[in-house]
Amino acid sequence: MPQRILAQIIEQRELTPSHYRLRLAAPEIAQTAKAGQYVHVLPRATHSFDPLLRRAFSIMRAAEDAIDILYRIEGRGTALLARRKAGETIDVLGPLGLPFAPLTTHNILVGGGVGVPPLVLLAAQAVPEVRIQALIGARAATEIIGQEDFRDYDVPVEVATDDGSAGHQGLVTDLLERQLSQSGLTGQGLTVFACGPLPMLRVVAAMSQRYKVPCQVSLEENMPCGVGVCNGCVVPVLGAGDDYGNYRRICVDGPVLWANEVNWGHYSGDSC
Amino acid sequence: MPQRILAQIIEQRELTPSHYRLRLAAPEIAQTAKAGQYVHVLPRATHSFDPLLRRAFSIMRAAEDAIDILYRIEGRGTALLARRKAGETIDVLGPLGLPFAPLTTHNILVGGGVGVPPLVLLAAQAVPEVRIQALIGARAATEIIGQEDFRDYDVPVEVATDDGSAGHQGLVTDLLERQLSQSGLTGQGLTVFACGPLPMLRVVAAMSQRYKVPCQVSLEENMPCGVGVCNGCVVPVLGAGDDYGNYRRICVDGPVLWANEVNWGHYSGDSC
Amino acid sequence: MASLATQLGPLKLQNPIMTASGTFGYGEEIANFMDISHLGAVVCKTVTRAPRAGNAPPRTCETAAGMLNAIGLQNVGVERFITEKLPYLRQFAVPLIVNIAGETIEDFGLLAQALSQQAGVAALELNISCPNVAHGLDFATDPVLTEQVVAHARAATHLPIIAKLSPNVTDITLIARAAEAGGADAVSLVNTFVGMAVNIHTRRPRLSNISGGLSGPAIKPLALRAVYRCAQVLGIPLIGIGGIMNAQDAIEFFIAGASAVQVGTATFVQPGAALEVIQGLESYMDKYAIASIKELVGSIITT
Amino acid sequence: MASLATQLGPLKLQNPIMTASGTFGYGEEIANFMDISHLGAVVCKTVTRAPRAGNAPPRTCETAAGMLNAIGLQNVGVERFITEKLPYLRQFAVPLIVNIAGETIEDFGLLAQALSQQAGVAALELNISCPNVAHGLDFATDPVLTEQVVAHARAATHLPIIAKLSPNVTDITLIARAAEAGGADAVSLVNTFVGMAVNIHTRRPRLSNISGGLSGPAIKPLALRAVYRCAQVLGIPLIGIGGIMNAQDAIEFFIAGASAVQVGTATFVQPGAALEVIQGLESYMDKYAIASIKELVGSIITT
Ligand SMILES: Cc1cc2nc3c(=O)[nH]c(=O)nc-3n(C[C@H](O)[C@H](O)[C@H](O)COP(=O)(O)OP(=O)(O)OC[C@H]3O[C@@H](n4cnc5c(N)ncnc54)[C@H](O)[C@@H]3O)c2cc1C
Ligand SMILES: Cc1cc2nc3c(=O)[nH]c(=O)nc-3n(C[C@H](O)[C@H](O)[C@H](O)COP(=O)(O)OP(=O)(O)OC[C@H]3O[C@@H](n4cnc5c(N)ncnc54)[C@H](O)[C@@H]3O)c2cc1C
Ligand SMILES: Cc1cc2nc3c(=O)[nH]c(=O)nc-3n(C[C@H](O)[C@H](O)[C@H](O)COP(=O)(O)O)c2cc1C
Ligand SMILES: Cc1cc2nc3c(=O)[nH]c(=O)nc-3n(C[C@H](O)[C@H](O)[C@H](O)COP(=O)(O)O)c2cc1C
Ligand code: FES
Ligand code: FES
Repeated sequence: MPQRILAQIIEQRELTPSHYRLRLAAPEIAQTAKAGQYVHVLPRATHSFDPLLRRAFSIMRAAEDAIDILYRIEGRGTALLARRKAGETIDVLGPLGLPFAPLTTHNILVGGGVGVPPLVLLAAQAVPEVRIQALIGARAATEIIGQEDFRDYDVPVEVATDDGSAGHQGLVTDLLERQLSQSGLTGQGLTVFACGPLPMLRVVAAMSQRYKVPCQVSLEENMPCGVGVCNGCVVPVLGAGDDYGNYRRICVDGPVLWANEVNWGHYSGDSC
Repeated sequence: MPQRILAQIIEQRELTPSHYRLRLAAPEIAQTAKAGQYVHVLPRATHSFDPLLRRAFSIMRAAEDAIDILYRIEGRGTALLARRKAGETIDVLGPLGLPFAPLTTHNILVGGGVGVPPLVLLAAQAVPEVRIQALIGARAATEIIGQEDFRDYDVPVEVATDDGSAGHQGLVTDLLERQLSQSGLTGQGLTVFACGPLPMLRVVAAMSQRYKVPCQVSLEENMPCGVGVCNGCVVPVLGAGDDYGNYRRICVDGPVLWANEVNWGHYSGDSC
Repeated sequence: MASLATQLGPLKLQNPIMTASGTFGYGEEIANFMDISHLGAVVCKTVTRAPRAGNAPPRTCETAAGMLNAIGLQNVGVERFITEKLPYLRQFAVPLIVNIAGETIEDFGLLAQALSQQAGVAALELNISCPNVAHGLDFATDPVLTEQVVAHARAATHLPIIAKLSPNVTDITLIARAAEAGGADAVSLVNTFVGMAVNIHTRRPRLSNISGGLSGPAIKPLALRAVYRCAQVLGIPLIGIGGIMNAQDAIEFFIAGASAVQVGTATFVQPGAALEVIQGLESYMDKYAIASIKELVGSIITT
Repeated sequence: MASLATQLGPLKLQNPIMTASGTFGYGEEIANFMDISHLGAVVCKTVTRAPRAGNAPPRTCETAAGMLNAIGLQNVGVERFITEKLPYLRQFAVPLIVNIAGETIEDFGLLAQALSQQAGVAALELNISCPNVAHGLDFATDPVLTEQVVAHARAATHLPIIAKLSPNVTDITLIARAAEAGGADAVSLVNTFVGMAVNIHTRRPRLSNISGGLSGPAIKPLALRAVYRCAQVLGIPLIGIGGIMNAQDAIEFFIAGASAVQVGTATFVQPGAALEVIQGLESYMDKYAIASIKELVGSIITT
């Protein structure tokens, strides 16, 4: 059950001038959160109505009655969030959304930019029996997210950067292609879990389909409510969709969908 | 010349849960500010447009390249201002407005509530020759403003509180009546300077007129711009008014007016 | 304790706070966050004759102290509404106002008829003012059509009828009077204002539908003025809508002449917003010793 | 360096950023905060035939991301404007657009005539859309009157004429086309939206005039939509106005079809706001290698 809580900020850590990791005291959320779920955070003061709406962030860590989120400064909301200091409280709704499907025997986690956080929690919540390979894409070495977290969970990591300042110079999907073509695990209980920018997800989805590997993607849309009442956050799906047509609300019926459910051809994903 | 500066907060001191004294590093303003002038402060973050406009606060102290303002939490703007912490910067325009007229041989300063701050600066900027008596009105002992400041400047102070928790139980205008009726100074270079709630100013103005003592009042109106371009902050005056009719813009042609210039009968002063 | 009971023509409410159509779904989700039975009434998402898929995403976009939406009346259609949604909503001890929209006058009549036969429907709100579908604004921008559509629905049902009007007009009092003439028991003001936003990096509109409806605090002063003006000329009760985030906002609408209010966008920010409004309203009435909400309605002093 | 030069019919501007009427006074005060000669043009406070005292205070009130004003066209009247204000404004090397308002069609003609004879007046903006005076909105809510008043002013002056329109209408394109038919060289969109606010403690309106005009960021999406729609149907240039706080906002208006913009309420917050918009616009054009502002105007992609 999602809760609305006023969570105290335990730590606001600046990772780069535009990346922050925020730890919040939120026992109600920490104790039930599952990988892939998110929190909906109100960055503004109650005395201001601008920016008006909450912002969604994946839960990256849920332990010791606290949750971590990791965010990049994108616009006004994240800029305001970055000004909040330890000790202050912040209005948080969560955990929201449907989590990732259970891990299978073999798993490849593909994260791009600030898409890595939910995959970190997925690795953290894994039982020891499953095998996981993490692939991380970033613009540059300084912006690689989650590498140490994965190492802490003994998950092997490969990295790709746009500028070649760390790991493979190129796209994270190059790494995925290599894994899929070399591993020989397709059809043997292998699943791909991906979160990142839409162009990356498109390629991951197509590649997984080509290799006939089941693939889950975590999607983004503007989310006014996060609880399923506004119908604002829909993405086009193949087949039945939700109650309301050929669209599915990713706030409650996502953000994680099976890649083969998404109607990629009708999904432009321009968001505001 | 008014300046727009990004002033660093030197100190944000909580006097009561609803009264704060803010010290700002603002050499350009501190060096030229005269008693009765004010600063126009933007309480919100630049990433938010709500509340939209600046808020006016009288300059209470101008020394050592810093200015002090003292404010009470009234609404959204002051609530946001109170959340700002030392070290942060804040957007300030000032000094604005016309100052008080020069002090005369004898002077009575009448301040109610958060109307006291400009009178404190008036006392601070006085030459030693002039004689000053300060009268302060407050709801209760805990809300008395400026008493210690006046003492630092060797200005005698009398206090009135609504609840009698300090000084005279009753109105500050009771104290003024006593001064005017007993001092025998009317007509002998005595001037009254007043700032406070409108009902108080009405009484002060009427009383001063009755005793034929010149009186200056510092007025309040909603002030969108503070620099004279919106015509939003007008009060009705007798006679010519400003350029624009029987009204005067108190942001630039005030906030201090001679009490006998104000058209009290047409001045409702409801502000939003 | 102050009495919050209010009346919209034949419709009696325990308090004057309801949810706004399209911001409450069909209740299933919000029930996790508040006890719906404490509301004055619930208004569910617009129902149309046929199911509607709605507009392509992006459907929403935040603006200064507001948001644009172009959902496009996505809904399951009246048949599935009756079989799948109504049974759930019926269980709450709170009046259900079903919001309906049609493309033609006949659509409104057929919907009104179909819903009148269902248990648990307390009233109908006619959405003649949706800016996000083709011809959505045709009715509420024309007094003649407004009167006709209301009269047609009136003839088709015994239920109380509320006409939901658009603020995108030169003189809303003309439309409100037309709704009254057509037999509406109340009017609700306002639906959203048509607006748009542009992404300066892609040079594309931020909504796939190009334009959308503006809601939230940004529109409150405009909505309040519409309510005030209509309150001067109408003989039927008004429901105020637009930017109500808290009790203070709601109280402004009551003073300006609204007999009830709807909470819309605020629910997106706080799923329990409508209940917080009720609590704040009670405190205010206690503080000012206002015995009944009826004393507050239209009590504005303009002299 | 990108070229910011733009043209409004016969009126050539070094850049497309101007001040909005009523938010710049007659220039005397703002000159302390910025070099006025860097602007594209200045538009001064509305001038009427006789001096006007304006409305009683309170005249303004803040709302969510916006403000209401009911100044009531306080001004010195055209005679004193010419003798006392014009000489000051004339000294800047920047086109002066004088904004005029009348109660009758004849008033507009007489004002146009009187101002045409003065050196230093580059164009006239007809304020047919002030919501805060009796009959202020009569013209801009009626296409026939709009065409008549513009045509009458047209006949009375050789100066370029800009018609400033009201957003408080059902279909602003009808009014804009009427202004074009009357001979306007450009239209400016929009004046303020009529709104109100109530003090819940006194139960009084927060403005002495009861209602006022809403400006600021809150209205930007609505103003932008008005510009976009009119840009689809007009043959004359448009000036965008409404909630422009920074260069990003201005760029949205250019993309939607405005050839120039006016900065209003933003000047209250930052007296130098208009110059900051110019600087931000230059950076944006450099970043995207846009050689001329003309490439940007109306470049919205809706496919
Ligand atoms: C389920 C879910 C989980 C998420 N998890 C995370 C997470 O863990 N970490 C994270 O960082 N984010 C996450 N996000 C994304 C996050 O919600 C958004 O980044 C956030 O809402 C942005 O809010 P904002 O107010 O800062 O930006 P907004 O106000 O939305 O504005 C975005 C900014 O981008 C600018 N912009 C748009 N297009 C361009 C362009 N082409 N070039 C340059 N600038 C442009 C706009 O001008 C604007 O300033 C998640 C989203 C969802 C839906
Ligand atoms: C020249 C000048 C100098 C000033 N100097 C000072 C100074 O030195 N110190 C100082 O503290 N202030 C000073 N002020 C006043 C100060 O500007 C205001 O207090 C401030 O602007 C309030 O801003 P706000 O955003 O907090 O309140 P606003 O947003 O303006 O709201 C005021 C609040 O009061 C509430 N309210 C209104 N009426 C009632 C009522 N009857 N009962 C209960 N609540 C009500 C409203 O709901 C609202 O929340 C000065 C003003 C001027 C013009
Ligand atoms: C996302 C969204 C969807 C809406 N859908 C509907 C709808 O289906 N039918 C309707 O009559 N009004 C709809 N509205 C309008 C609201 O009911 C309400 O009139 C409007 O949002 C103004 O109120 P607010 O500012 O409190 O949100 C919708 C509003 C929003 C924001
Ligand atoms: C205080 C104030 C006074 C105004 N006075 C006038 C006026 O005299 N004439 C006029 O044509 N417009 C007037 N306007 C309207 C502005 O020129 C502009 O159209 C409107 O404020 C919207 O732009 P903004 O949101 O940038 O302020 C006034 C606006 C404000 C806020
Ligand atoms: S964000 Fe409102 S339905 Fe998904
Ligand atoms: S506050 Fe704008 S003229 Fe005084």
